This record gives sequence, C-alpha cells and structure tokens, in this order.
Amino acid sequence: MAFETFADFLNMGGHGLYVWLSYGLGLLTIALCLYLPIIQGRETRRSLRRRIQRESVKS
Amino acid sequence: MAQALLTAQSLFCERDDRILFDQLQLTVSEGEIWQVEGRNGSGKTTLLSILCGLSSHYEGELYWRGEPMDEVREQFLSELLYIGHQTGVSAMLTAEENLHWQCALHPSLDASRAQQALESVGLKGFEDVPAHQLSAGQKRRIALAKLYMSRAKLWILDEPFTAIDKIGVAAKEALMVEHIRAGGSVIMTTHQDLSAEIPLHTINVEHFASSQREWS
Amino acid sequence: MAQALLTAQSLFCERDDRILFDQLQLTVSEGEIWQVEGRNGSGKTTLLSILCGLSSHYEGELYWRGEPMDEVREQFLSELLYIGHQTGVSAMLTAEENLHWQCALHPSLDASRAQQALESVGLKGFEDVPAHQLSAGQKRRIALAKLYMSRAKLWILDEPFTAIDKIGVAAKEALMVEHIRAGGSVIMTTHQDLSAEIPLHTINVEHFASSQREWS
Amino acid sequence: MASSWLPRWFYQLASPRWCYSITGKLIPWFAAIGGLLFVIGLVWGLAFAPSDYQQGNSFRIIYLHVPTAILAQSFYMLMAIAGAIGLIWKMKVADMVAKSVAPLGAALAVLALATGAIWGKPTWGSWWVWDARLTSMLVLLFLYLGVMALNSAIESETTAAKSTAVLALVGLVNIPIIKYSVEWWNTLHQPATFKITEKPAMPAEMWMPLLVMVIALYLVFGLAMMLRLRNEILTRERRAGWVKELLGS
Amino acid sequence: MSSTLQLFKQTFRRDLTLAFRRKSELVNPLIFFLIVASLFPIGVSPEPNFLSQLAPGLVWVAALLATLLSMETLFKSDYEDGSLEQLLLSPQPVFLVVLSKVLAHWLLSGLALTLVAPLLGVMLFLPSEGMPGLMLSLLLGTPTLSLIGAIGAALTVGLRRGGVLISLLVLPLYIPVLIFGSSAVQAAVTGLPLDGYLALLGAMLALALALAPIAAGAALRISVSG
Amino acid sequence: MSSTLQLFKQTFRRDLTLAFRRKSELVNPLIFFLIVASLFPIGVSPEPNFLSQLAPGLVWVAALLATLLSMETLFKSDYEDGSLEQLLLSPQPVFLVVLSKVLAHWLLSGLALTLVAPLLGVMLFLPSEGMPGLMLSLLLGTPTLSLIGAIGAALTVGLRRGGVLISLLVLPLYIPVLIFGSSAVQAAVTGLPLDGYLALLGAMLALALALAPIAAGAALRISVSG
Ligand code: HEM
Ligand SMILES: Nc1ncnc2c1ncn2[C@@H]1O[C@H](COP(=O)(O)OP(=O)(O)OP(=O)(O)O)[C@@H](O)[C@H]1O
Ligand SMILES: Nc1ncnc2c1ncn2[C@@H]1O[C@H](COP(=O)(O)OP(=O)(O)OP(=O)(O)O)[C@@H](O)[C@H]1O
Ligand SMILES: [Mg+2]
Ligand SMILES: [Mg+2]
Repeated sequence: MAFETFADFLNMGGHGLYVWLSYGLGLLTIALCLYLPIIQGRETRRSLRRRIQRESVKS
Repeated sequence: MAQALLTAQSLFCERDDRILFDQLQLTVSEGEIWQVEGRNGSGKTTLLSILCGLSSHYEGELYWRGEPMDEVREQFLSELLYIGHQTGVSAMLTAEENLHWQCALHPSLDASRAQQALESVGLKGFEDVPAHQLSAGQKRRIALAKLYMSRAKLWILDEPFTAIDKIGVAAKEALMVEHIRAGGSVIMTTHQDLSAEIPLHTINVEHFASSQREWS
Repeated sequence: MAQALLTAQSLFCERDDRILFDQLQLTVSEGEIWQVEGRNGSGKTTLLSILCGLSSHYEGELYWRGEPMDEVREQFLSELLYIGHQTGVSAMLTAEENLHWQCALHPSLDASRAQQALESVGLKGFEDVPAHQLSAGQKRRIALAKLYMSRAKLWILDEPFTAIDKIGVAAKEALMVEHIRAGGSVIMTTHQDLSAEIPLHTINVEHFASSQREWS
Repeated sequence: MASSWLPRWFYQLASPRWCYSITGKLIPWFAAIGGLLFVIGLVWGLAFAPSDYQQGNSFRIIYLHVPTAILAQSFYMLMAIAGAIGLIWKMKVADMVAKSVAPLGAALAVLALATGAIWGKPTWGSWWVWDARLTSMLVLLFLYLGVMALNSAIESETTAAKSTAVLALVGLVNIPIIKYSVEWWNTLHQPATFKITEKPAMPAEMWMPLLVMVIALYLVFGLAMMLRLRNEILTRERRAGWVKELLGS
Repeated sequence: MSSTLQLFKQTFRRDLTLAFRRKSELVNPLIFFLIVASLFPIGVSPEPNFLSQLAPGLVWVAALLATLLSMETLFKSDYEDGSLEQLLLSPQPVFLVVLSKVLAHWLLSGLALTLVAPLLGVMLFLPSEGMPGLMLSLLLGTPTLSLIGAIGAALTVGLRRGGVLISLLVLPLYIPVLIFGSSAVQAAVTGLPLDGYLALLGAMLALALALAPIAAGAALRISVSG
Repeated sequence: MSSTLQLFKQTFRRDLTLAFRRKSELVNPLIFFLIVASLFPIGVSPEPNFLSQLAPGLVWVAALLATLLSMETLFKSDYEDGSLEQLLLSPQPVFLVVLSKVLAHWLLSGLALTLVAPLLGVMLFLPSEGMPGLMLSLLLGTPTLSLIGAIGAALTVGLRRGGVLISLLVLPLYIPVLIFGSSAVQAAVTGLPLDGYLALLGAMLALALALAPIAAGAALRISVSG
C-alpha cells in the first residue's frame, strides 16, 4: 500500500484532481464503449423481431 | 368567350447570333392546352422560361390577364405552377419533405393533399425514401405530384413525361383534361404523342425562326 | 444459330429490403434487340448497370460469349457501348471535344467518323458550342453520335430517346436495325413505343420481382 | 473468390453465422477475465504501486494513458488489416470488424489524448505541447475521424466498407511516415526515463500493473468490439434464415 | 404574413434536415477549423510563446476559412436540382428564404465554431484572459461572415466550377470582420477594454443583416436568369 | 500500348481545356494562395520580424490549403455528367487517366503556386536565402499533395455534399509533406543544408506516384458502383 490513509489516497500527493479526473474520464469512456453497443443490440433485436413478425403475418 | 390568361406579343429571342424566334404571338386562354412544338434546339424550353419569367433574354411584351406582366408579377406567380427540366426535387430529401417545402414556397399548392398526391403518382410506400435512392421516373413523379395538389390557374410544363412510364403518362393526361375543364390552362412541351382525346392547341416555334428583323 | 453474347444467370438484386428481381435469366445473342420493360422504379436501370458491370449490388452469374465475366472483362469492355441516364457529356466541352475523349477511352469508337456522326445527329454548325449552351435534346444527341461511330458488338442504352424529337428517334431506330443486321445486338429501355418494324425481344423485370429465395 | 490455400478457419470466419456464434461463446470469457484483470490493475496501479520519485502520484495516470495509447494504435492496424481482407477476399465479416473497430479506436485515441493532456498539466505545466508523440496521436485521431466520417457519409453498407478500407489502408501506409516525420520534427519529449524501451529504469512494481492494465484493456475493448460486431452481423444478415430462426423463437 | 413566417420556418427546418442527413456535413466545418489550427504549430513552430502571439489572429483566420469553405454549398445543390428556379417563381419574398438558409448554415458553422474555439485557444496557448473576448467576437462576427458569404455563393452559383472564385469575391469583404475580430481578442489578451470592437462587430452584423439577404436574393435572380 | 499513351495525352489535354475554359479556375488557386497569405499580416501582426519567422510555415500551409481546395473538383463534374461511368467502362487502365488528370491539376495548382511563391516570400519578409529552398521544396512537395488529394477526391466523389469531408480525409496525410517542406525552407533560411529534406520529399513523391493512382482508381470504381 502506497498510502497511509484514505484521505492521502484521494489527495494523491496534491495531484488528486488530475489522477481522478483522468481515471473518471477513462472509466466513463470504457463504460460507454460497452454500454452503447449493448443497448444498440437490444434495439436492433427488437426492431428485427418486429419485422419478422410483420413479415410472417403478411405471408 | 373564355378569358385570356397569358398573352405574349412580338416575342423575340436570340442566342449566339441565332434568332430562335421573332414576332412570336401567343394567347393562352382559360380551358386551353397548348403544346409547344419544335425540333431539338428550336427554342421550346427558352420560350417557356421566358413566359414564366425565369429568363430575361428576350424582347417583346407579356401580359397576365390583360395587364403588363411587370405590374402583376406577384399575382401571376401565385397562379402559376412551373415544372422544368430540373424539377426542384432535392436528392437528399424524401418525397414528403420535398413536397412540404414546395407547399411553403407556393401557397397555391394544397399541403393537405400531399399524402393523397403521392399515392396518386404511385409513390405510396416510398414517402420516406430520400429521392436519390429512387429511380429516374420516381424522382420525376415527386415533382408531378404537385399537379395533384395545385390550385394554380396556369401550368407550364417542360417535357413533363420524361422518364415516366405509360400508365403514368395516361394519368397525367387525364389530370390535365380535368384541369382545363375546371377553367385552368396548360402550356407544355413534349416529344411524345399525346392521346387523341385531348383538345390540343399547338404552336411551333420553328415557324417563327426565320426573320427579317429590322435592327434599329 | 446465332452466337450467344451476353448471358445472365439467376440474377438477384435487392434494394432497401425490396427485391427488384430474382432468378432473372437473360441470353442476348447476335442480331437481337432486347427491350427491358417495367414500370418506373421496377429496376430496369439497375439491371442494365449490373449487366455492364457498373454495379456490384447483385448476386448471380454473368457470361460473355460463354466465359465467366470476371475472366474476360477486358474483352467484354472493348466490345461494349453503354449510354446511361447520365450520358458522359461534359457541359464545358464542345461536341467535338467530347467525342474525342470518348474515342480515346473506347478504342471501339472510330474517331475518323466523328465529324460525320455529328452531322448525322443534326449537330452540324454546333460542333464548337460548349455543351451547356445546347438544348436538352442536343446535349443528348452528342452522346448518341457515338452510335454512328461504334464498332462495338453490344450496345446497352438506358432510355436513349429521352428529350429526342421524333425525327431523331426514327433515325436511331433505323441505326439499331442496321447494327443488328451486321451481327451486333442491343439491350435498351424506353417508355416510348418503338416503331413496329423493329424485331424486338422483350423482358419485363417485374415478372422476376417476387421471390421465394432461400437465405443462406 | 479466395483460392484454396487458405486455412479452413479462415473460411469459417468468413461466415457471419459462425462468427456470431463463436463471439457469443467468447464474450463471457472476455468479460470475466478482462473485468478481473481490470480491477486488479486498477487497484494495484492506483493504490499499491510505489509513487514516482520525480512526479509523485500524478504518474499513476500512466496505467490508463499508456494502455489506451497502445490500443489506439493497434486498433488502427486491426481496422486496416480487416479492411484489406474485406477488399481482397470479399469477406463480409472482415468489413464488419473494420466498421466496429473504428469508433472504439477513436475513443481510445481520445482517451490517450485526454489522459496525456491531464498528465501534462502537473508535469509540464500546460495542457498541451506540440510534441512528436502527442502530435502523431492527434493525427491518428484525425485518421480515425476521417474513416468514421466517410463511413457515415455513404449510405450503401458495402460501398462504405470498401471505401473506408481503401482509406484505412492509405492511412496505414502513411502512419510510419507520419510517425517518423513527426518524431524527427520535434522531439522535445519528456525525459526518456519513462520510455518502455528503457524498462529497467522502472521497477517491476511499477510496470507489472501496467502490463496487467494493457492486457485488461485489450480484453475489455475486444469485448466491446465483439458486441458491436454482433449488432452489425444481425443488421446486415437480417434476411438470412438463421437470424430469423434466432430471433423468431 | 403567416405564410411568409411559415416559409421561413420550413426553409430553416429543411436546411437543417439536409445537414443532419449527412452527419459529416454537420461536424465538418468544426473539424476543418481544428485541423487548420493544428497545421500551424506543425508547419510554423511549436513554441508556446510564438504560438500564443499567433493565436488571436490564427483562430480568426481559421474561422474565416472554415466559414468560407462551407459557404460554397449553400445554394449549389438547390441550383443544380432546380429548387432555386422554384424559389424564384414563388410569390414569397426571396430574401426571407436566403435569411433562413443563412441562419441554418450559421448554426452549424459559426455557432459551432464559437463553441469549440476555447479548445483551439488551449491548443495554441492563448492566455485564458483572452477566451471571453475570443468567444464574444466570434459570436458577433461569424454571422456577418455567413451573411456576406451568402452573397458570394449566390453570385457564383450559376458557374460550373466556381469553387475557388467565391473565395476571391468574398475574402476582401471579410477583412474588416477579421481585423476587428482579431483585435478584440488581442485586446482581451492584453486586458484592454473590448466594448469598442464588439460594438463595431455588432454594427457590421446589423448592416449585413439588413443588406445581405436582399443582395443575395438579387444575385440569385441574376444567376438563375443568366 | 500506343492507345494508352493516346488516352493519357487526350485526358491531359481535355482537363487543361476544361480548366482554361473557365479562366477563373485557372487563377483561383493562385489568388487563394495569395489572399490566405495576406490575411495573416492583417489578422495577426504586420511586424516584419514576426512575419519572417512565420513565413516558411505559412507559405507551406497556404500551398497545402490551396491544393486541398481545388482538389475537390478533380472528379466531381466527371461524376455528375457520367464521364466517370464511361471511364470505368473503358478497357483502358483507370490509373492512367487518374495520373493524367492529376498531372493537369498539378500544372495549374502546384506548379503555379511554386512559381508565385517568391512573391509571397517577399510579402512576408522571407529572407532571400530561403527562396531556393522554398521553390525546390514546393516543386517536390506539391505533386505529392495532388496525388494524395486525388485519393480523397475519388473516395468522396459519390457523396452529395462531401465538400469539407475531403479535407478531413486528406489533411492528416498531408502532415509529413508539410513538415519536411517547411523544415526545408527553414533550413534554407538558416543556411543549413537541405538535401536531406529534399531527398525525403522526393522519396514521398515516388511512393505517392506509385501508389496513389492505383488507390484512387480503386476508390473511383467503388464510388461509382455504390
Ligand atoms: C496529450 C498528451 C499526450 C499524448 C497524446 C501522449 C501519447 C503517448 C503515446 C502515443 C505513447 C506511446 C504508447 C506506446 O506505443 O508505447 C505514450 C507513452 C507514454 N507517455 Fe504519453 N502522451 C501524452 C502526454 C504524456 C505526458 C504528459 C506524460 C508524462 C509526463 C507522458 C508519459 C508517457 C509515458 C511514460 C509513456 C510510456 C513510455 C513509452 O511507451 O515510451 N505522456 N504517450
Ligand atoms: N442508390 C440507390 N439506393 C437504394 N435504392 C435504389 C438506388 N437506386 C435505385 N434504387 C431503387 O431501385 C429501384 C429500381 O430503380 P431503377 O433506377 O433501376 O428503376 P427503373 O426501372 O430504371 O425506373 P425508371 O423507369 O424510373 O428509370 C427503385 O425503386 C429505387 O427505389
Ligand atoms: N445558356 C445558353 N446559352 C446560349 N445558348 C443557349 C443556351 N441555352 C440554350 N441555348 C440555345 O438555344 C437554343 C434553344 O434551346 P432550347 O433549350 O430552348 O431548345 P428546346 O427546343 O427546348 O430543345 P429540346 O427539345 O432539345 O429540349 C439551342 O439551340 C441552344 O443552342
Ligand atoms: Mg427543352
Ligand atoms: Mg431508369
């Protein structure tokens, strides 16, 4: 453990803002990169399913 | 007698030292269909764009309902429907969006009939396809849909049947007859034969081509 | 029996989830004129551009003189003349300049006949006018002049008569008949009736529109 | 079509259906291992790795900065190669891979730039300097943006795929030139102490978490890529029987 | 009257739709702006000191070029597909449509540029005191650029390859905007008051707003009937 | 073989004719080049010292932008009037036509720019020792710009409003040319040897000459068949 206290950990020797900002950004981006395709996938599946139903009704 | 709508007097037009027509007279009255005839390059398109005021390469007088055109231009425009070689259909917009803007431009178009007009020209199911994904004929049909929405008195149509299939042509012909029955009139060009039932007045630009003009 | 030139087997084409045609078969032999029929938007232009290799939106096989198209593409191109909706005429160049470049592109065009071809399409006197100063029909006539210079075996023409006057249409029809007499062949679309004397084979794309296709 | 000397898996990969099912099987593994390594690397790097004698704790940004920079570059390579395969062997799946990779690569480039910029403030005193590495990363981002813009500007999927493949390949040829020119042009870079080429200077406790993070991010972004790829496969193969079967039930 | 308002709204919506349909169109002036600005550190010198001296003028020149480039397409496609003919045959006032098109164009270029300008400022080491001046001057100046550009676009629309001609026509007219705009930023950087420059930019905007749509309308009429 | 040479010559002549028919097209890249360069003294600072520092890079950036702007029209009108279809249906190799078109384009942009560059140098107080370096680097660098630009033009030709997209695609690829070009000028100004830079520019030109026409030809085929 490189830090004595949790406050030290947050403070990062005065560089807390920079470290946490970049990790925050990083986590956010990674989360978006995973989350967006998942909801897009859900949307695609739903619309494709609707289409298939429509077509089976038609024929 | 039917009222004279558009009158052209002693029209003269020259392009590159070639006189296209001179002393051309034309009076279009209510209830008339005029076909402008002539070979390729004889000046039909030129004549139409002069008549509707798009071109200023001419000499002579134009009257709308008997008044000099300059004075009643706004009135004239509000009673005119023009479809040229270039139809004014934006390739990136859908049929519906195209018609909407046209309606905003021309108050004489009845926006509430857009849906029905698209159906009449066989574009049902294609309303929301961008025009550039349509075939040549379908693209033109978007412009022709305006005929079904128009309350304009005078239609000026430059080769409206280009790329239109036979069923489409027949439908447009019927529409024109309906339009003149209601007191409208049409000036058009086409190289195709029109159905024999249409009461047709013709004017051949080539007859006005040779001239012994006095140059002042 | 005349030799088969272009053969298309089980062509399939889909646009925006709409099947334009499926299992389309076509064999064009020497001495035949084929007219592709169909209403606006049925897929005629699409078919022609597939046949001449401009579009890759299809499945199926194409053969030229019995050999797979991929292998003899160069040979095929050197025997092909294609005129599409867009005719390949540069607006800023004169008729002559346009034809010169076309001749350089297509060795099958006989450059020495350019002058005569322009005369035949009625552009004598307009040889050195930039194309954008010509009328719609005259512009198209520049492209059609290539028909008079062509030594190509197969002509593929998409609505060649658009904007052409009646005299012009009759002349082009006569030319086609001459071309097939000499063992050539033609694939074309048009919405106008052709003169009854022309021996015509027809194929209607709409007949191939519905499909029971198995998707792999 | 492709000639027969290529291995069998290559053809299998060419089948969207097979690809869909294999990615379906791989995803849980990528998610589990990637997630685990990511957490380990994150905790290790943020809390346990020793702080740098010169830069103090701001150097902990390295555990995000370097992996994203490396990934941004290798994803471009992946995109260009996939594009080339798609062009040459007309392999649909390769096109789809190329398309799915581009936005992720751009996101990675943005992250590398952003973390670098944030790191620059405490170390160099300014958010941005026109240094070789930075500039070539910026150019890489522009290349990604170009590919994405071109892709979205073309409606037809197949045309878009081919066009972007050509662009990505041209870019690939240029990347070494760009890198070389930029490096040569301006190497005011930070002291070389932190270059991976001089690894020994960095104690193992420092670079081990870095390695873990690199692997973790490969797995996580590989996962994101597969998710995108599967959506792409579904949309493009919507007419295929197997998709209907899959979704119909 | 309400039908003219309707036309204004419809044209505005139509042009935005057209732009949004091509997502690239939407972000391109922006990205061009960024790229041009980043060419300078690469081509000229990466030194922060030098760059911060260059920044006020450079951002403005980049904004000017970005506007100029995107200007060309303002009427081009409308001319080619015949929409302009239809516009000129409308009984409605032409200047209104021009104004509406310029407004849509500005939203997607000038306003967007204004919003990303601080990013450029950072990249070029513009002192942070200069930022408000930069944004305010761009906000007041870019609409003028769009309006003047519209006249150039209208004049050149009928020419087959007028691509670079429009620059030639319009750039000289852009110079006053450039001068006051970059001076405003410089003033902001050095801590001088910048109300004067902003007032001038505002006055030019008012003038352009009053005259440019009418001039562009007339130019369109000439281009089409020629 | 002679018919391919014939095609090369004919295409070259055709493109020159097209350019000469619109005289504006001919002088526009030049005038744009001049205007951009003169915007800087106006927008940034008129001080000779500052400008002479700016000059080497600025001239190169201006050349780059001028090339870029004129690039867009390379295939545009051919696409619109169907000439490209005809080209792709020719049994002759496409890359040859591309090469010929690029050559014609370069004559009227790159070469012309090279010839007026000294004027710019004078306007921006570039020390006269820099002139040979300026001209040589432009002479070797601008053909590369044209060749790379042709790829971008070919990729975007089918798009309805690709106007600014091409910049985005091509500018990143231009950066090495910009760097070596402006460094060569800088070296010439400070009296350092510039053979190295010129050799690098030459190498890039050779690479571009070998690859770009083929890539652009492939891109054209894709754009048209799409
Ligand atoms: C926007 C700013 C920055 C960008 C775009 C950037 C970009 C890069 C790139 C592309 C790499 C190479 C990764 C690889 O391939 O191995 C890298 C590595 C690295 N950067 Fe940055 N960087 C930035 C700022 C910084 C700052 C401010 C520092 C620290 C003071 C820094 C320290 C490092 C270190 C230590 C490495 C790993 C060593 C190496 O691979 O050579 N970077 N960065
Ligand atoms: N670029 C495209 N993208 C998507 N769909 C297209 C595209 N071009 C054409 N289509 C579709 O393909 C169909 C066939 O078009 P095509 O141009 O082949 O018709 P056509 O038979 O030639 O009609 P016309 O008689 O009007 O010329 C049209 O319904 C159109 O919707
Ligand atoms: N912009 C122009 N500049 C100079 N001359 C022109 C221009 N437009 C047309 N012309 C000339 O005017 C003549 C008539 O052209 P117009 O387009 O009116 O013919 P048209 O009768 O409509 O022919 P088509 O049947 O081919 O459509 C042509 O011979 C042409 O040479
Ligand atoms: Mg006409
Ligand atoms: Mg068709």
